[in-house]
Amino acid sequence: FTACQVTDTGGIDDAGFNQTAWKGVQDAMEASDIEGRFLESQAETDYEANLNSLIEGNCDIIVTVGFLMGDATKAAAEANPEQKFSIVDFAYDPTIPNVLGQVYATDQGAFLAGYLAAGMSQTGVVGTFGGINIPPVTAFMDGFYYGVQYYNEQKGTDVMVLGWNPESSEGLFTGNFDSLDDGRAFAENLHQEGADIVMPVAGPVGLGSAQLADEMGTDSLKIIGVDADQTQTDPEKAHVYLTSVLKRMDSTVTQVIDMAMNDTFEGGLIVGTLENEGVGLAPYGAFEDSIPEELKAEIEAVKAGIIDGSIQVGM
Amino acid sequence: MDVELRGLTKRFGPVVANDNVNLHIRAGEVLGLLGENGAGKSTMMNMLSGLYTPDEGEILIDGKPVKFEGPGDGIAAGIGMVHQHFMLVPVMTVAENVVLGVEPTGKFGYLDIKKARRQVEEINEKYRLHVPPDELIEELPVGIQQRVEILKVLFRSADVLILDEPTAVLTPQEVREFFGIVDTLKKAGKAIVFITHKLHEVLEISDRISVLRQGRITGEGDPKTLTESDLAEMMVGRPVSFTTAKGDAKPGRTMLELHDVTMLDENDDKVLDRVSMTVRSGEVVGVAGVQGNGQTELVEAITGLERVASGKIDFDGTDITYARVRERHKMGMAHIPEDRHKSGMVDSFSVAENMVLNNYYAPEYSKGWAIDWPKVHETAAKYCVEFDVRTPSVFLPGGALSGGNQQKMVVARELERQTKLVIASQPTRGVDVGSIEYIHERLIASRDEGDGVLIVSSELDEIMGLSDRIYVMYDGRIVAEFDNTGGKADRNAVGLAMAGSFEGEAA
Amino acid sequence: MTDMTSQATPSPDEKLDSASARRARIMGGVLIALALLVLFGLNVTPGEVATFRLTTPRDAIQVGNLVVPGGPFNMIAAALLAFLGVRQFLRGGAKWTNLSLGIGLAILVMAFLVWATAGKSFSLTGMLQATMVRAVPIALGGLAGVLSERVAVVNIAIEGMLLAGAFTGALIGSLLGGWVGMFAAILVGGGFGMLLAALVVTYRMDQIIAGVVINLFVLGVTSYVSSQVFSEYRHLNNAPTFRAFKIPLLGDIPVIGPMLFNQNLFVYGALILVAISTYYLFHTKNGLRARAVGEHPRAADTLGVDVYRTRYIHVTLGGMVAGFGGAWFTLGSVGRFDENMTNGRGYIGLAAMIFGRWHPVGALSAALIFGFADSIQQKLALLNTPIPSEFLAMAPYIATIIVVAGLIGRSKPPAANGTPYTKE
Amino acid sequence: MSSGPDLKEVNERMRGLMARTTHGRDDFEDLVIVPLFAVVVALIFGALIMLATAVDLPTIGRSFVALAVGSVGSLSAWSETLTASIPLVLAGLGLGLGFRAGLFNIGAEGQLLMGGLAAVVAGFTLAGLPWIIHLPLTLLIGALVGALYAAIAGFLKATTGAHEVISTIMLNLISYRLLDWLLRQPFIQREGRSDPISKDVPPSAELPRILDFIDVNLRLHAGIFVMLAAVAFVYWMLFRSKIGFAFRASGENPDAANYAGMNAAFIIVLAMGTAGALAGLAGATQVTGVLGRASPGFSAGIGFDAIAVALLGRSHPVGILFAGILFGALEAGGRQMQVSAGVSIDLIGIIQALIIIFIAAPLLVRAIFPWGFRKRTKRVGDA
Ligand SMILES: Nc1ncnc2c1ncn2[C@@H]1O[C@H](COP(=O)(O)OP(=O)(O)OP(=O)(O)O)[C@@H](O)[C@H]1O
Ligand SMILES: Nc1ncnc2c1ncn2[C@@H]1O[C@H](COP(=O)(O)OP(=O)(O)OP(=O)(O)O)[C@@H](O)[C@H]1O
Ligand SMILES: [Mg+2]
Ligand SMILES: [Mg+2]
Repeated sequence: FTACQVTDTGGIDDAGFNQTAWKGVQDAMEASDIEGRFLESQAETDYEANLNSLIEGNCDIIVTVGFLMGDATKAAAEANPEQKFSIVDFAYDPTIPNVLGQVYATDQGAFLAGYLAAGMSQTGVVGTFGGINIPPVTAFMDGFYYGVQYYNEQKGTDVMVLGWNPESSEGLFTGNFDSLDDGRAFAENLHQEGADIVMPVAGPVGLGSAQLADEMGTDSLKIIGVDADQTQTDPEKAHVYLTSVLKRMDSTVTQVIDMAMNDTFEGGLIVGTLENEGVGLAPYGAFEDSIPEELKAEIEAVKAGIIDGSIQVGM
Repeated sequence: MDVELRGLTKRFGPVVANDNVNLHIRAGEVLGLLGENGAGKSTMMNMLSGLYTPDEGEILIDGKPVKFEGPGDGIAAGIGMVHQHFMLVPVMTVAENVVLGVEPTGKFGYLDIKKARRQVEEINEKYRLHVPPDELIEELPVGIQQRVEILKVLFRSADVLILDEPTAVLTPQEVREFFGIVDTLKKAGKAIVFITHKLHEVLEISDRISVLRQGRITGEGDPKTLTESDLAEMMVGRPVSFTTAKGDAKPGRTMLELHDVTMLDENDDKVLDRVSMTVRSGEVVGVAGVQGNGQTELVEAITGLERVASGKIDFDGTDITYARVRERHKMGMAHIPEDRHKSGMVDSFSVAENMVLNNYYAPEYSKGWAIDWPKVHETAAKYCVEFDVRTPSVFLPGGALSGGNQQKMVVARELERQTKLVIASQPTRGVDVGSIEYIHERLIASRDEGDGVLIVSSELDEIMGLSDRIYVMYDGRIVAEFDNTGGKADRNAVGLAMAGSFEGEAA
Repeated sequence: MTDMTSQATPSPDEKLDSASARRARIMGGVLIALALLVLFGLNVTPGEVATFRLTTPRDAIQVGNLVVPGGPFNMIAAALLAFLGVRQFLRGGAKWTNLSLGIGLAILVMAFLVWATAGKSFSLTGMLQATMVRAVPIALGGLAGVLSERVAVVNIAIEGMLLAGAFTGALIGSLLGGWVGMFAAILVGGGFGMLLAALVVTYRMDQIIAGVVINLFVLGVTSYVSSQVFSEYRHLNNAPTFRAFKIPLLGDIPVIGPMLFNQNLFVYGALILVAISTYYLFHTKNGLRARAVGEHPRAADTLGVDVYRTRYIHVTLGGMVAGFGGAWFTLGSVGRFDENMTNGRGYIGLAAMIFGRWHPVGALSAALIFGFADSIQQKLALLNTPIPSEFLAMAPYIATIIVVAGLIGRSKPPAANGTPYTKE
Repeated sequence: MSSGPDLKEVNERMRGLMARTTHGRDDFEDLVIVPLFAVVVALIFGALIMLATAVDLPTIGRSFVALAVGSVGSLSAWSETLTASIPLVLAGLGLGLGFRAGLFNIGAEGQLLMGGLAAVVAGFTLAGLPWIIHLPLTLLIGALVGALYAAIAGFLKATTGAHEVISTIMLNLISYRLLDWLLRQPFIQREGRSDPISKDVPPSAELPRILDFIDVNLRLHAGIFVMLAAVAFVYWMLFRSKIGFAFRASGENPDAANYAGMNAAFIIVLAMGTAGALAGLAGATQVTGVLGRASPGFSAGIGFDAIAVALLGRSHPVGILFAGILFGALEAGGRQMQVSAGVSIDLIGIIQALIIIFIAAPLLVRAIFPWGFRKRTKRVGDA
């Protein structure tokens, strides 16, 4: 059995998005004796060619990683109805019989992060920026924003969010998922305008922000990671991450591979939520002790509220 | 100091530029070195100065053989060369140019430009060169640039001075002054090698003369006993006639008329100042002047290569002041440019392509939007035969031809078209005697067919020999006009006008 | 002298059609158009003020915010622009044209900032600090270009040299520490400089092809190693960074302090290198020789200056400067290498060099303009201006084109630039 | 007037002059041996680099097999190779034409983006036309917009002397932003999407796949005919047409071109425009043949690779065709190399660079392999 994966342009070692999805394949390789292969996309134009190369290569399932690969995956799936596909971050409507989409309610996780950030900010200003203005990215930013607003509502504070405005859908975007230097510059910019906690939603770009936080000291700037628990994927800078908004692509990818191996695969959708632990908040790492216990408790309560539907993420 | 060249040989690919030459240069003496273009004079001196390495033979200084790895060694050994083409950096000052390579320095490699200036002034003083040390080279007239070159050599306290065609760009008056400088140097005990094409100069200034032909020394002698025709025969290998045979001009209608044409350079300085002139059909009009007095710009204005700032130009009764270059070509203007390499031809293009460089679009070479290449090749071959352009094939790149043949190629292209007016700028510069005669004949032939011919040349002899009428340019203006029917213009007067001293006399 | 006729009695007041006068008129028109743009395009709601913060709460010396009343400011700006424009029209001259255009553009930028910030605020000091930081690799790239083009070797390979420096800095920095990493980056940059020199001087390869090829090669090698090796051995790509250090006293001066005296090694390094190269090129013996080689190699050769050696040395020096600039990306910024992380900054450096007229200070100034545009754009993205951020991002490039076309179209490279030199 | 001694003799001499010089061994060495050496040496260097990065020998072997198989080893490999080469060749032709005219145009990337986007827009706005009109019109509009975009740089150079290297670099940078912005305009953006992506090109404007009757995954499309036609056209234009003569003359010696009455400004704008048209066409074939839509950065660096292709092809249309196919093959093979041997596709970039080094510096190849070549004689004889 061979599981193949096409990464998005950030690269397989991006300490986040692609790496997490690839971890899913690696986990499956460890659990059951299967072969895993990947192909990195250098540019958006590579998607189709890469998919074609894999179709040639006898893959039992092809996992494509990224919203931007939606069209290419659809075309390949329709041209090769016998081949099983799964795509991270894309849901087809109507569904395609041989494609299983994996999507995540990341706004739920980010909501918690927003709440936490609002509670931890010294300056009363927090910030976020994204890679490209696409739904899987802005979902994080939405959740973060509304989490802060919810905190303000509850506590009567006036914590400000820089870098994203859900109403106008405008904000701060680097325009790419690979320039670490942009990550540093954008975080610096937000910091100059007062933000002391920044959530970069741009894959490896955030590593640049982490570097800045490392230099400035976490009193000045803390980072909230996304996708994976970044204290694990970026261990050298683990101390700057307040927490990470988890998007458990690894677990859904493993799940999908299992389904394909056991012949239970069918087209459709898997949705990761707080409830099924497809999304969540990573442990607080170095800040475990500095986060007040009440705040931790409130976050647990908010989480429960989201799960039971009493708190709406978004307005 | 005593320098001896023994059996020097230098080859450039198949060209043997110097073939086993022997030469003796002595202190306190001027050695005149004569030879046609391409005879190998510059090559020999470049070896002596260390710029080229000889393939065979040796150089002895005071009896001891020396080996130069580069010009630096030559300089160190006391040999200084003033090159035929100025070796000056135009955007740097005189002082910077002079000290380059032997700079006075302070701490941290600091360039002590004050000291350099002082040193320049000292030499200025000593040899009475009068060169302004802080002026940029590009802003100096060529005559002064020439002195900067000499200054450079003196600055390096050279004992042997090689002067490669130093008088080519000077007016007769400047030549006088220059000879004065050479005399001073000789008295100071320097050994001087003086290279030129001009026989009377070499007879005047040299203590000994050597003649070079096709890379070999073909004659040596004492200027007191030799005549100009002796020298010419040694140079060319056969008796030479010094004049072009031509009948009288039969001037017809006005072909070209300039009214108060003014042109500015990029700094808005006037390079042509209210120039007015006429050229009639059936006559040769010469423009004399020392290089850099506006002749280049005059030709650019007439041929449309530069925009004039004011004034009017008429060509055969039509106002062409603002006409494009191509329109002027189409109207029958031919132009032999002053620098064929820079603008007259494309080195990498074949001879055939070069032959149609400025009329490839003509209907006879066209097939729709394409060029009729077989036709072009045929025409090119015809021109090559007619103008004696020596090339094995019309497909050979033009750049592979020798200078004289390149010039004949350009002349063929220009004169074979249907023309009414021929503008020939320095038509024989860098061309051998045989080709010069031929090109001159063709220009006279054009005149006799009824074309107007305008010749711009810094060779006064060429102007005097060909023109029916002569304009003299100085500092962007026409300062004098001479009638030269039957060669009656006064050579001396023309020379004076070239030096700009005419104005004073006329007033 | 009967056959001699004297010519031309001067007629004094003729109208001369000169190129510089035409240009002055065009520039006049441009300036007046800018005035109209400011007047009608950038009009501020009456009463709104633009607030530029000069210090952060953490700074040692506090100064108040710079508060600019938007409406009046932009009226004055428009008036000034109009004045400059009219002046150009009436009596523009060669010297004044460039100066007026420069001043005009500066006024335009200020008016624009005031307009965009009206009713809001942002940290001006932060922006200037970022300007400096973002200018560093461009300035160093430009300087590398200056050094090699001054000896007439066209250097398209700056991009590759920067990238090689970044890569080496990360790799060696991870293994042996930041300082060693930096020196290794300089060496590797110099190595590529020497390679370029060898290809074009010794092997007579076309200079542009050689440059393009080095870029391709470096991109290939670094990307290959990064994906083949770094992805598995993460510790090879985790270098320490040089942090900012504040120069005592000077660093506390408001605005200027953070911008110039509270930066990391690379910023200071860039400034010092620019100063040194200016001194070197224009005030030392070897600088004079280098420039002579770039302008007229044969002349230099006849005076005993070794043209080939001079070219080797300076192109190598240029490579070293670029290698240092490349190290900024990793050791001076994010501490790790990423494929193609220079992202065209070398080409912008090349533009800065041309823009800066082949002068180190010029290149630095041009780089600062790029850096300024870069940082201003990020600020404006936070201010929610109605102008799409893409257009703000474009602005510096458009400005470059305008300036290159209008201001220095005629600026001349070293005369021998791009041509190989053959001794015999 | 032939001073005609003997008409027969003159004819004889003319015939001699018009005999073509035959290609010598030097040409053969330059055109065949040097490139062959270059490829072989570059591959050897590639292997050395793999060794240096701890790739074991069997894997190196497998990767070379994969490289060969993936580029020319099967029908689908050929299909991928040619598909990749189409935009490279088209853009490369434009750049080569520019180089011939003395313009160092770095702007193919931006021209390609603008042309491609225009083609997409033309594609969906003109939907409903029969394909026989729709497709050519779409390609034409792509070419036209590419030409206009390039002509900006040409115009600036012609009127103000602005250096084309700077202005094309800037135009590239501008084009990325412009594309991002345009892709978000409601008129262009796909319905229901918030990210910058265009609507789809309708089938009637698509370049049909020409091998899909064999296998639906064969992506080779009719753009290959566009490419071949462009090669022929550029050849004709450069070496047969009048305007091409002027292009080449101004490229080789602008002073001579000016002297010869060629209008420099016109030539610059036209040459830039033609180069831009070809780059735009590259973009248009890419969106109508491969991508089906425009998204940020859809040029994928083709405009930059094309510089290398043009240089490698020595700015000669036929050379560019082969260089483009070589680059396409390396790209397709490289992908296979990563899939089946796990060696990063970035290795291909190194190999490409090395090939160009060795081809562009024949002196270097001769220095490395002195035995492969005859000793050079200098110039051809003269009079
Ligand atoms: N660098 C070179 N490469 C090839 N051939 C050369 C070179 N320099 C000189 N030659 C050739 O060597 C021969 C001698 O040239 P040289 O310059 O010494 O002549 P010259 O006597 O100084 O002529 P002129 O009067 O024109 O200055 C000519 O055929 C010339 O073409
Ligand atoms: N720099 C150079 N490099 C290579 N070959 C050269 C160079 N200069 C001149 N040549 C070659 O030397 C030969 C003579 O050139 P040159 O123009 O000096 O001729 P010449 O002897 O002065 O001829 P002519 O009498 O026609 O002026 C030609 O074959 C030319 O190609
Ligand atoms: Mg000669
Ligand atoms: Mg000579």
